[in-house]
This record gives sequence, C-alpha cells and structure tokens, in this order.
Amino acid sequence: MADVVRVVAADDPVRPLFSPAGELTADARGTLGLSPDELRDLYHKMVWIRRTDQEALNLQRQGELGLWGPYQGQEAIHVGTVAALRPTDWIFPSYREFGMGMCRGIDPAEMLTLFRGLSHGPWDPRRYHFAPLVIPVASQVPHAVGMAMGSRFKHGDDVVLSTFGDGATSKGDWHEAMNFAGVFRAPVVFLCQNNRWAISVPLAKQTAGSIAERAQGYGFPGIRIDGNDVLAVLAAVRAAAARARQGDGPYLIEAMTYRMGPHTTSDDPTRYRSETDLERWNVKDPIPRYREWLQGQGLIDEASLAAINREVETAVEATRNRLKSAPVPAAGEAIFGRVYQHPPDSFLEERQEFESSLESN
Amino acid sequence: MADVVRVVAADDPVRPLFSPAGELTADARGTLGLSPDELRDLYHKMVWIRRTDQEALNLQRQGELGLWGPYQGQEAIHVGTVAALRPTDWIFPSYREFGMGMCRGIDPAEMLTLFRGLSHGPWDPRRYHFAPLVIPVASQVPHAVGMAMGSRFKHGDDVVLSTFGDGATSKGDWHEAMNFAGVFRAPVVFLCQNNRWAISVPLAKQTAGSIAERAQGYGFPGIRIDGNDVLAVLAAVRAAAARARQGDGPYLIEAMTYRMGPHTTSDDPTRYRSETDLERWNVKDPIPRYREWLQGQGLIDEASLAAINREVETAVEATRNRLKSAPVPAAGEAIFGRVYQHPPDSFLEERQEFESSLESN
Amino acid sequence: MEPVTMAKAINLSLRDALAGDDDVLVFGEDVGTLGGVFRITDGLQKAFGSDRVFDTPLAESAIIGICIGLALRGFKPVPEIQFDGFIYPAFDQIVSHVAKYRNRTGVSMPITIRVPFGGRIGAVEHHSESPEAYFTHTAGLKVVAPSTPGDAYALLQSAIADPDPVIFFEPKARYYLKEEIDTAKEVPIGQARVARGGSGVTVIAYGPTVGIALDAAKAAEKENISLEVIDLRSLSPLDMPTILASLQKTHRAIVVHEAPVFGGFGGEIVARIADDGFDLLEAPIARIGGMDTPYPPARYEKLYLPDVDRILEAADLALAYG
Amino acid sequence: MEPVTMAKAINLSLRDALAGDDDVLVFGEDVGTLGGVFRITDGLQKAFGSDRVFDTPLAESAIIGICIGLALRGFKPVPEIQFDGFIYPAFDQIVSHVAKYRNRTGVSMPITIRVPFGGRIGAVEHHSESPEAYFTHTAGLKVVAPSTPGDAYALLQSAIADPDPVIFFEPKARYYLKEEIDTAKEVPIGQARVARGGSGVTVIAYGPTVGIALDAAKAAEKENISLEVIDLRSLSPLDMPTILASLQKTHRAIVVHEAPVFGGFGGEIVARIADDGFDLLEAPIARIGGMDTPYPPARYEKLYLPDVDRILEAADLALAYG
Ligand SMILES: Cc1ncc(C[n+]2csc(CCOP(=O)(O)OP(=O)(O)O)c2C)c(N)n1
Ligand SMILES: Cc1ncc(C[n+]2csc(CCOP(=O)(O)OP(=O)(O)O)c2C)c(N)n1
Ligand SMILES: [Mg+2]
Ligand SMILES: [Mg+2]
Repeated sequence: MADVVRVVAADDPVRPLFSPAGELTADARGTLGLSPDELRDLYHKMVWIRRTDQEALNLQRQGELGLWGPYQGQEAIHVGTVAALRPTDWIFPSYREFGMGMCRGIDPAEMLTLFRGLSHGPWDPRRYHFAPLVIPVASQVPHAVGMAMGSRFKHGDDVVLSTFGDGATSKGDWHEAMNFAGVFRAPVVFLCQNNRWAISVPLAKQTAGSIAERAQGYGFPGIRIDGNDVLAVLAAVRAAAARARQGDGPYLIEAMTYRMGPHTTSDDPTRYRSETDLERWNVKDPIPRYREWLQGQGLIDEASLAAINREVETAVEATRNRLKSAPVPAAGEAIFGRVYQHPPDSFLEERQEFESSLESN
Repeated sequence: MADVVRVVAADDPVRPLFSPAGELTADARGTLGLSPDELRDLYHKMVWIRRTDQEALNLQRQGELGLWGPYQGQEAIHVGTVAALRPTDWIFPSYREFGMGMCRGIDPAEMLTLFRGLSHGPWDPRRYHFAPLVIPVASQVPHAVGMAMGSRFKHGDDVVLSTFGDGATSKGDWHEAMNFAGVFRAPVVFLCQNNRWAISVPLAKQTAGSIAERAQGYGFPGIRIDGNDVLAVLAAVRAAAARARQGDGPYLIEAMTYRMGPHTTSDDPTRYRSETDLERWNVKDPIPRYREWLQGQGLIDEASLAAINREVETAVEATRNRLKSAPVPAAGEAIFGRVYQHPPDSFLEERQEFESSLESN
Repeated sequence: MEPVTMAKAINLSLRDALAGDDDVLVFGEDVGTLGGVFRITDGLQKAFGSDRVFDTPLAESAIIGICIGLALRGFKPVPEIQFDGFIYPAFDQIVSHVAKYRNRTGVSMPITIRVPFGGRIGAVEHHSESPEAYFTHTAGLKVVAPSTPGDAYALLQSAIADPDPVIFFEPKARYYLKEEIDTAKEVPIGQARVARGGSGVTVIAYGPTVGIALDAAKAAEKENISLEVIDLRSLSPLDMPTILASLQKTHRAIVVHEAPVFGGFGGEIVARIADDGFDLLEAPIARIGGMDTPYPPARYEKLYLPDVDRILEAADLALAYG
Repeated sequence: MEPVTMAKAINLSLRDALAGDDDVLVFGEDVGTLGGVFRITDGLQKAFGSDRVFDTPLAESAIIGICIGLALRGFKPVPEIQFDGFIYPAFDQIVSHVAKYRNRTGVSMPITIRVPFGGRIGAVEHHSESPEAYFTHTAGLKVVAPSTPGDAYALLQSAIADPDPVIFFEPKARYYLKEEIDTAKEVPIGQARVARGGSGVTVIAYGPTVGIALDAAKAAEKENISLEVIDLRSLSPLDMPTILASLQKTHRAIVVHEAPVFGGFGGEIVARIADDGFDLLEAPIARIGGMDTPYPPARYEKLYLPDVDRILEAADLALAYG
C-alpha cells in the first residue's frame, strides 16, 4: 500500500527560500541577482499598473467603461510573476490579471476595449504568450495544463503559469486540472492569488482547508507565501518555473494578498466587510512596502521616484487618449467576424443579411 | 497568514486504531466489542454477497441480465461499512455497491431488475436509507453531502456515507463535494474504494498523489486503510461515523482493495492487466482471510461454515427464481410513470397516445 | 400595494415561501450576507438565519448536486445560479440527476433553480446568455420565465410549491421595472397569457422579449396593424391551446427570443404550430432572435438582439404574404 | 477493400489522421492501452506512441479543457467522450470555451470531439442519450453524425481537417454494420446525401435513424409508397438546399431522430422547412423521436425509439392529408 508518490524536500527548490510563515528569507533575497535597474523597474511597473487601475476606475465612473475589476493590492503578484518568467512562457490569467497583461507588453488601451464593450479579448494570445482574460471562474486552469502538456509533447523549454483566485479553488475544473498536471508531470506553475474574498464570500466560507497543502494530494509540492512582497513572488515563481522547466513537474504557489477594492465597480463591499480589515491590509500594501525597502537599500531616491511618477502619468494619459480615440469596429465584423475560420454558407448569408439591414436603416 | 484549519490528532479517532501501513492494530481489533454471532455474520454476509455476485455473472452469461459489474474482492468493504452504520444512516453508493444494498436489506432480485433492463432503480431510497446506484462517476458525491447538510439543518443524529472509486476522485464533482463538506462541517464519511483500476486505467495514471492525504486540503482528516480486512473497514467507518455524529465533521477513508473481476461483463481485462497482479491480490482475498482469522480465534467451525454455505445457496437460488419470475412492468408505466409527480397535460396526452398505439398493435 | 420592481417581487416571493414552509432553503454564491449580486435575496438571511439562507463556495455543480440530497431529506431547495453563463458547470447535475432522479427512484425533486438570464445590460462575456433551449429539451424539467413583477411573484410561488424540478429564468434586464402586484393571484405552471389582444399577427414572446413585443404592438397600432402578444411564461410545458386560439384569429405568427435562432426554443414553437395549426397558417412563421453567434460585446448587443423594427418588419411580411 | 465496420472505418480514419499530421492527438478515458471501450482506438497507441494517443484520468471537463491549451499550441486534439451521457460534465468547457474561444481571441480551435451516441444497445442508464440538440444550438460549433462506415471515415477526415470545432456523433448501434469504403471519397461538412430516392414523402434522418428510415422506405415500397430518405450527415450547418430540393418533389416530410421530440433538433428542421418551404408543403411535418421522458430501461427502448411502423404511419397520414 506504500505507493504514494512522496514529494521530498530535494524536489522542492522553493521552500528553502521561505520561512515557515511564507516570508522570503533575507538570504534568498540577497541571492536574487537582480540589478538595481531591474529592482527599480519592478517598482516602476507596480506604480504604473496601479495608476492604470485607478484610471480605469475613473473611466468607468465617467461611463467610458462598462465595468472594471480593480486589482489594487495585488500588484506585487502581477509584476513579480511576469518578471520571473521568460516572455515565451505562457500565462493563463483569470479576469483580474490586467496588470500582468500590461507587463507582458499588451497595450492597456487595447485590453480596456474589453471593459468598454468593444471586444471579448482583442489581442492575439500567441503574440504575447498571454491567454485571454477568462470570466467563468477556474475554467481557464485546464487550458493552462493543456498548453503545458503540449509543451512537453513538443519538447519545448517553456513553462506555463496558471493563475486564479481563492474562490476558483472550489471549482471542479480547478481540481481536474491540478490532477491532470500531476499525472502528466506538466511544466506548469499554479499561482493562487488568495485575496481572501470571492465577491462577498470570505476565505473561511470558501474552504475549511489549506489551498497550498492540496498540492500534495496531486503529487507535487505547494507553498503559501507572502503575496504582497514582489521579490517573494518573483523568487517563488522563478524557482518553481525552473523546476518545471527541467522536467520536475507542477508546483502550486498560494500567494496571500488582499483585494483592497470592490470586487468590481458593480460591487458594494460595505455590505459584507469592515473597514478595519482593510486598514490591517493597508499596512501591507505592496507598493509603499517595496518603496521603503528600495529606499532602505539606497536603491532609489526622491528624484527617481518623481521621475517614475511623471513617466507613469504620461503613460496613463496616453492610454486614456488611445482608448477614447480607439475606433469602434464595424458591427458585422464584431459580431460575425471571428466565430469561424471556415464559416458555413448559411452563416455568411446571415451576416450578409445583417449587414444589409444595417445599411438600410 | 496562519489561518489554516489544522486537523489535530485529537480530532482523529480513526488513526489511533491503525498502524502507519493502514492495518487495524491488534489492540483495536480486540476492542471492537462484536459478539461471536456478529463476527460470524460478517463472514456470512461476505459469502452471501460474493455468491450473489457470481450468480449475477452467470445470469448475465445466460442472457438474463444485460450487464453485470462484479464486486469480487471488495466484499469486506461492502459488509464492513454497512455493519458499522446505523440503519438510519444514509448510504450514497456508486454503481458497484450491490453488496451494500443487499446488506441494507434490499432484495437482490429487485436490485437486479436494473441490470435486467427493467428499471433504473426500483427501491425507495428512503425506505432503506440507500440511495440509487448512480452511473455517472462521482456525480453522487454532492448528493451525499447535501443529505449530510440536511441532517445538520434538521439536527438529526444520523450520518451519511458516501462511497466511490479511485477513478471518481479525479472528477470535479468529487472535489466540490469534499470542499462543501468541509465548509459546512457536514456529518459525512467519505469512503474511497481504491480498487486500483478505473476500467483499464491503473491508479498510477489516475493520480500522481495520494487520495487519503487530500482530506487535509479540505480541512478534515483522512486515512488509508486495508480495505480487504472487514474488521478494519468496520472499525474505521464506525469511528469516523461516531466523530461525524458528534458534530466534528467529515472524514475520508481510502480503503485499499482490488477489483478482482472485469470492470463489467463488457470488459476484457486481459487487454490491460496481467494475471500476476491478480495473483498477488488473490492472497489478500477478504473472504478466506477473514475465515482463517475466525478459525484461528475458534469462532467458527466446519459445521457452521457448511451451514452458511447451505443457507447462501438457498438464498441465491431464491433470488434467481424471484428475478426470473419478476413481472415485467407495463411499458406505459415504465416509460412515463415516474417522470413527474405533477405531469403536464401534454405529457399525459403523449402517454395516452403511446398506450393506445400499443393496444392497437 | 406600492408598485414593486421584479427584483423586489422575487424577493417577496422567496420571503413568503421561506416563511410559509420550513423546508424551503435558499442558497448560492453571495446570496447570504450580500443578498445576491442583484439583491434578489436581500435581507433573507437576516430574517431566516444562515441554516435556511446561506452562501456556498464557488461551485455550481455542487450547488445543484446538494439539492438532490436535500430533496431526498424532504427539503425544497431554491438555489440561485448567479448568471446564465454559469449554469453550464452544473449541466450534468441538472440533466443527469435533477431531471432524472424521480424517474429513477420515485422520489420527487421539488427543486427550483433560479437563473437571471438574457442580455441588454451592457455586461461582459457570459453574463447575457439565454440557455433556455438546453433545458426545454431536457425531459423531467419544467421551465418558466416571467416577464412582469406580478407574474414573477406568482410563478415563483408555483415553482417552489411544485413537486417537480423547475428552472426559473429571470429576465435580468427587467429586474427594475415596476408594477403593482397582487400576491393573491395564482399563475400555474403551463399557462401562457395574452399580454395584449390583437387580430393581425400573433407575436409569441417570453421573459425579456415580452416588453419588446408590446412596444412593437404599440408602434404597429399607429400603422393600423394589430398585433396580439402572447407571453408564454411557461416554456415547458408549452401552452399550445392559448397559442392556437390566437392563431385562429390571426393566422400569422412571429416568435421572438433573445437566444440564437438556430436550434432555439422558437423552433419547437414553430414546429408545433406548423403541425397542430397547419391549416390555420396563412404565412410562414418568422423567428426573431439573437444572431447565430456567441453573444457579442456589449456595444453591439442592441443590434444583435430582437428589437421593435425587426418585429414590425416581420409583421409586415406576414401580413403581405400570399 | 474488404467491407469494414463503422468502428473499423473510424479507427482507420483516426489512424490516417495521426499518420498524416503530427499535430493530431487522440486521448480520453481508456483509449490508450485498452483501445477504447468500443475498440475504436484499437492499436493507435502502439502505432503512434503515448504522447500522441493517451489515456487520461476520469474527468471529462479536463479532457475538453486541455484541448484549448493544446489547440493554442498548434495541436489538433481529437478527444473521445466515452458515452453520450458523459459529455454533460464537459458542457461548460464546450459551450463557454470550445465554441467561443476563436470569437474571443481570433485563434482557431481545430478540435474534434468524438461521442458515441444513441440507443438500441440494451444498455443501462446514461449510455443511450442523444444530446445533439444541446450542441446544434451552440453557435461556434459544427455538429455532424455519419450513418455509414464510408461517411464515418470521410466525415471524420473533414472534421479533423476543419479549423473549427466539430462535435462528431457516432451512432454506436451502427458500429458493427459493414460496408466497403472508399477512403478517397470526400464528405465535406454541411452536405446531406439522398440515401434513397423517392417521390412521395421525404424522410429526414441522421445517424442511428437513417437505417430505420431506409427500412421504412423498403417496406413502403411494397405498398407502392415512395419515400425519399435524406441522411443529413451534418446537423450544423444544415444542408437546406438538399432538403428543399426533395420537398420540391414530395411536398411532404417526416423528421426522425432518437432524441425526445420536444425542443429537439427536429424542431429546427421543421421550422426551417415551414419557413423556406412554406408554399411547398402540402401536409404537416411529423416529427418522430423518443418520448419526452428520460431514456427508459433497456427492455422498453424499442417502444421508445422511432421504428418502421411509426414512420409508415406518419407517411400514410402525410399522403392522406388535405
Ligand atoms: C463559474 C462562475 N461562477 C460565478 C461567477 C461570478 N463571479 C465572478 S468573480 C467571482 C468570485 C471569484 O473569486 P476569486 O476566485 O477568489 O477571484 P477574485 O475575484 O478574488 O480575484 C464570482 C462568484 C463566475 N465568473 N464564474
Ligand atoms: C462521468 C463518467 N465518465 C465515464 C464513465 C464510464 N465509466 C464507468 S465506470 C468507469 C471507471 C470508474 O472507476 P472507479 O471510480 O475507480 O470505480 P470502479 O469501477 O473501480 O469501481 C468509467 C470510466 C462514467 N460512468 N461516468
Ligand atoms: Mg479572491
Ligand atoms: Mg476503481
């Protein structure tokens, strides 16, 4: 009866980097090998994606966007993850990973067309190795595993990052995907952004167990880390990705964080959570925390901080302008254009009819 | 970050009964408190359900049944489980738990009508607290959890047993149900009959992890035990049920066993497994093993063994006769009779038409 | 009584059902503390406690799956699926169990699955689906969709009281329309209503399209065209007598739903009329619905969905036919 | 070539697809070592290795879900769902992703989902379902169902080569019927065939009911009634020109499928004929199908399913109409 695949410590290059409480150790922080520019860039990116988040919130209030799902508080995960991966490593996001997409080089104005009601996902995922934002919770996790299996079949040296929320871990698809990943030893890093809320449902009502510890049941290691420390995220994802890349299979990282804003602009969190909780997490806000660290290390001064802010403001203004001036695709193309590569005749006729009815009105 | 619900040893009344290898300890065996009659009855039941299994196999070969799914090798689980529970505790079986149904008092001839193509499940589950055999793998697990939640809501003192195969643990429904059980602290005992095969797929291709250890990830304990020892099964289920009954929530038992026969009569296991594997498990056959133990304890003699065999033969013959003489329900009733409690008029008209077309032919 | 929105009417109906029968349970994602993303369950947990009205983990298949066990135990579960597009993960539990469990066991399954459905709310993907045809084709289920606050109240009472499973589709674009309601009025499952009498063409609609059909009827009147609007309310079973009675007058029909036309529920309606009412028909029955594409981005939904113009055009064609 | 069964024809088609394109992958439950519970994938793992043909864990949603990632990577996944009744757990992945992923991203999804379907094999519950209508109503999918070994071979080639997702329904009751096949023959998606010419009534069938329809045509001939049998092969898209051409001759039609009639795919066929062919029709179109109940226990399936008698009766009625 002793045929359980035990994941032994030697298989786990992530755990030694962290304290039992999930903090990146000082030693590990010292050996990340990032240049001062790279370290400053992480900060720059976090400021940029937060400012863009705020701008999107404004745009929604102004009626320029139909909906917005803020990721405030989760920037360390967005930025640290992308920095830890190669550009050819695929990322399969859920719907809140706008900041990750920005870090991958997708124009935020282009991505915003989704929230502006102009598209369901305008970019080509293959260009950025960044899959579309996916709304049905957890349904993207098997996609990531399929890609990782494909990487193995093609003897690729890329790995896949699959990210999802705490709520997503309750879904059947999440489980099926985790189990497939274990069986096929797929090169995939699972990254749970445990922001403690699934709309109004707090973590304690989402599960009575531990998300990170579930990995063991699928035959690979898992760890719970501080998700509000950009370097901790970077270190964990990098080590887990390296492990996957060398053929040792999946890894599950549970990054503890907090959804500082509402679930989306349609949500009213005052109905279900208190300000004190939020205040507790304000202290752990990943951006000031990292800024203070950079300052403590003498890696950033007031002038560079000001420069970053200026650059970010310029970028955000440009994004806003690009968004507002973005052309509205023609209806026929928007509705019919991408459904099939080989559209049936009857489908083309329907499109034709639709388009002529538009003209006649 | 230290908010994981840890299941501590004090919460786990099952583990102390077992060695780390999952064997019931001699001490625990001694304290089961079963009378000699009860101990002999377990043997009697195992022989009875195995003989009925063989008979069903024969009946299938003779064309009296359309299909049969033998449970040979898993009798210790069937018998031990039912003996461990109160008659008012609900059991939610998968499709292979025919023997459990027999132990619950359902007439095997009645149950066999399912495999004879006469019904989808003829008994009233509420009468036997035994849910229907369910074919879509793992789909019955949330039903069991719903019943257990209901028990809690009604302040009942009954518990629920949910059983399934190793293959079932790969399904999303299994996971969702386990997680619900943890969150709602539902009084349910999960019993995995790990018979090492899901049709042709061996355990190692089903999962790279450990089934029992998954429980931790849902916030309750789990254990892997020897499923070919009827007393081990009885002890584990009884202790887990007692724990659930007193409000301490779910428990997962992974009972290791072996599917000695084909998946069903449609299956040809020679295509995917070797005889040697089977031989290895023959040695652990739950019936001779328990007989030897009873004999060693001086609890059973040749005369009682012979008497048991005679009784079983008589019972099986009676079952066969009842099956063959079972009336074939009228088609209108069989097809339309149980779909709705309040059938719509159009539905009744369709039934009417159907029935008159039968008459006119 | 003050005029109430459909959202409020459903809330009242749930409240009365919970108050009237201890076995009624309301649960789903965010229905407890928050009161639902549409506030349909607002205040219910406070009033009835968290053993009767509760939040679940995020798992639609289990939300429906537990209903089977609860129903076996004697409960009347009223789960909520948060949006139309999130009912698909529960499809197996609905089709293989909710619809078939009584047929398998003889035990009734008084389960009412509430689903906000339809578009026209400017939402992102998966929030504007019209999946009703997947359920009307599933034997063992009853499928209803009210279009007014009063019908929503009454039909939900009927659904919860019904011993068989009911899929209860709520036209979310109409949640905030107000009307005076009479909570004593009964609306049995299986009865359509003539929402507006007329003599020229019968327009058959349900849920979100009833309003459009009525608007079209008003507009048509100005051109001296008389449209009779039937609000099906119940899709399965389908009230053919009411439909055929209307056809006796009009001899022409149009079917309107938001779902794509191909393989949609409109096909069933047309096929039945073309069979039972073959001799009545004086023109082909137009089906007006969503395009045969996935639901488009919000900016395009008005063009995608049935509207007054498309109904009027179809009415003109039907009247000119022959 | 020797006559081959449909099972063998599908096996050959998979083999040729695997041999012709390294990106084709075949996987599912028991398809590898065992060669599938119907032996459709017999020998393929041996021939192509376990990176191309492999067993998966028991999880239909993931079986379909991984197809999206594989397709993004350039593969052409050909997953098997073991039985019709087990496709429902994968419904969300099919409806929300397989059907919509290209519309969302512009990336094609050349996925072919093989599903043995239909009844008449004496099976237990969930093994005789006809779920095609759930998929024909799903925009973004193509849905086909061959009825002969030759068509099965060719249509599967077309499906796998098609850059869009195809649900490939295999009539399992016909797996062991033999026929000589011509592997060079092409059957494009979207083309029905006239399985038997006739002039009195058009019988429209697909998959498992084509044989019944042909039997009925033979029986009718003896009574001097001429039935034309159309084998749709492709349900979505639907070949209306072939159907209407037949109606030009017969002016009468019958639709036959195994699925329950209510809300079934037959409704779409009737609704289209009653629209495009309104003036051609001289009698109501009968729909013959399963009862509007869950699939019954095996002993009753012959009474539940369409048979020759029901088709003949409907033909008599259609011819006598008016
Ligand atoms: C299958 C499904 N069910 C319900 C929803 C509605 N919904 C959107 S987000 C959400 C909560 C998700 O929580 P989590 O996974 O923790 O992610 P977070 O929003 O915190 O980033 C819910 C219930 C959905 N999108 N998909
Ligand atoms: C959802 C679903 N998929 C596929 C099948 C076909 N099938 C029947 S049993 C089985 C294997 C089940 O294995 P396991 O859970 O280990 O139970 P066992 O048969 O060993 O008792 C499969 C694949 C099914 N019944 N249900
Ligand atoms: Mg969350
Ligand atoms: Mg097994």
